Amino acid sequence: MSHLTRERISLDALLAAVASPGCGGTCIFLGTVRNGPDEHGVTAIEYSAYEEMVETEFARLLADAGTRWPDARIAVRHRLGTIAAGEASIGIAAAAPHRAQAFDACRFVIEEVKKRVPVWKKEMRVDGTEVWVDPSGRPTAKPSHV
Amino acid sequence: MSHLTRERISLDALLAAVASPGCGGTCIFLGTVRNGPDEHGVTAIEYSAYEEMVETEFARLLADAGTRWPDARIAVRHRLGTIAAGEASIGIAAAAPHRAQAFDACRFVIEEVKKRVPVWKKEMRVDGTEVWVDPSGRPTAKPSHV
Amino acid sequence: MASTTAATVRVRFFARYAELVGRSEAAVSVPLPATVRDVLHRLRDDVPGARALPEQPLAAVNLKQVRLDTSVQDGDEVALLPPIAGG
Amino acid sequence: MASTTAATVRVRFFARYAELVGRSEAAVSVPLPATVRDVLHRLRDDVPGARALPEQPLAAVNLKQVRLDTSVQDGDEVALLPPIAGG
Repeated sequence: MSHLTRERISLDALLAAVASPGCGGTCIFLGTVRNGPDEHGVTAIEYSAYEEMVETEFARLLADAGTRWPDARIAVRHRLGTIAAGEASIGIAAAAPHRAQAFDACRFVIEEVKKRVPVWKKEMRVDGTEVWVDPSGRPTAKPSHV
Repeated sequence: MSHLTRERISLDALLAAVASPGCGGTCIFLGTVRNGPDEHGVTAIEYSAYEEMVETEFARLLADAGTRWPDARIAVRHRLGTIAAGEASIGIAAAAPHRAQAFDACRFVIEEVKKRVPVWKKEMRVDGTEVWVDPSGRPTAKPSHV
Repeated sequence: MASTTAATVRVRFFARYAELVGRSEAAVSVPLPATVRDVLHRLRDDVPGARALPEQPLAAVNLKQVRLDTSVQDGDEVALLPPIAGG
Repeated sequence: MASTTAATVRVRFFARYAELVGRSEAAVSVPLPATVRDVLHRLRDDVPGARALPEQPLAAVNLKQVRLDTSVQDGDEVALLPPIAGG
């Protein structure tokens, strides 16, 4: 099953994918498009990706997680396209026999995604500007449609 | 709003309670009734509580979390009564501007619940026995209905 | 003990302790000053089932966990808590 | 350079890099042996917009992140990746 979607992320589907009688703890992470006081009126973020590499990188990343937490069951879905503020861009569910494994595996996946999975985002702001987000610094403003 | 319920725990309600434009990361923990290879055929767990104290203890615990993570928004719901294997007994959602706060706040709440919140569980097993769970050791088997 | 004042506290039992004692609550009177430990001693005298409780259970007074040497007042609610197993 | 063999690689640009270069891919031929860095140099000569790319971008060969001194073969897909911002 693809790790990419252009639809809303379904928490129920993620949970169903990891549910197991032996798992007593499930940790879920949702990353949502933020428009807080530190943002500059973000109405949406346009997510794009190197899609073929995203799929292979997710497969490697989940294999790595499986080596570290053999009893954990993990599902991840990243959304692409234009995502409105408040909606989720990524959902990760990790179920495990005990909660520490579930938390650690879930945290591992999101941290690795931020490092390894080739996805990019462009903020759409109320003033009409569009800004590529560079997590290594603050996004650099740029006139619209350049 | 009460932190206790006898109905199924609604993830959507927990998420709605913590959603905020300034929060880009949400961590959810679900504790579910386990019936894995280490259990002895658990069909359900009966959860009971010192209900008045649970409410005050949750209020204290959330106040503690609010001191540590002032920007986090946290919701928690504990279910009581008979909960079938596979269903959730507790749901915690923590939303925060950044993911580290969300993970840490969510983890804090479940760890504190395990220490402070007066809830007890009795395993219902396929062989008809009922066993009070003592997390300080392994549950001690006891004949049914004693 | 030559005490002129007494306190009546409501003692509540939960989960396995309620099963052991055979009831979910009891009223206990103790001469003041008194601690939770004094309440426990009086309880064992007054309520036969209470002898099955552990020597040093977790206890709460008025919805807050306390040590057994915490003092009690008239009207307090003392709760005896089996090992917590929530979540 | 007196090389008898050449490699043609497909170079892909993403996100801001696609905007900078003004296209999303290019075919580049380099004499072998060659590294990703050689591909980048040739790209700057062949595709004017490519001069706007940073000197040392993140790169992937055949869907795997690599260092710029990694060698390339004929038919490889080289991708130039802006700072990753997923999640």
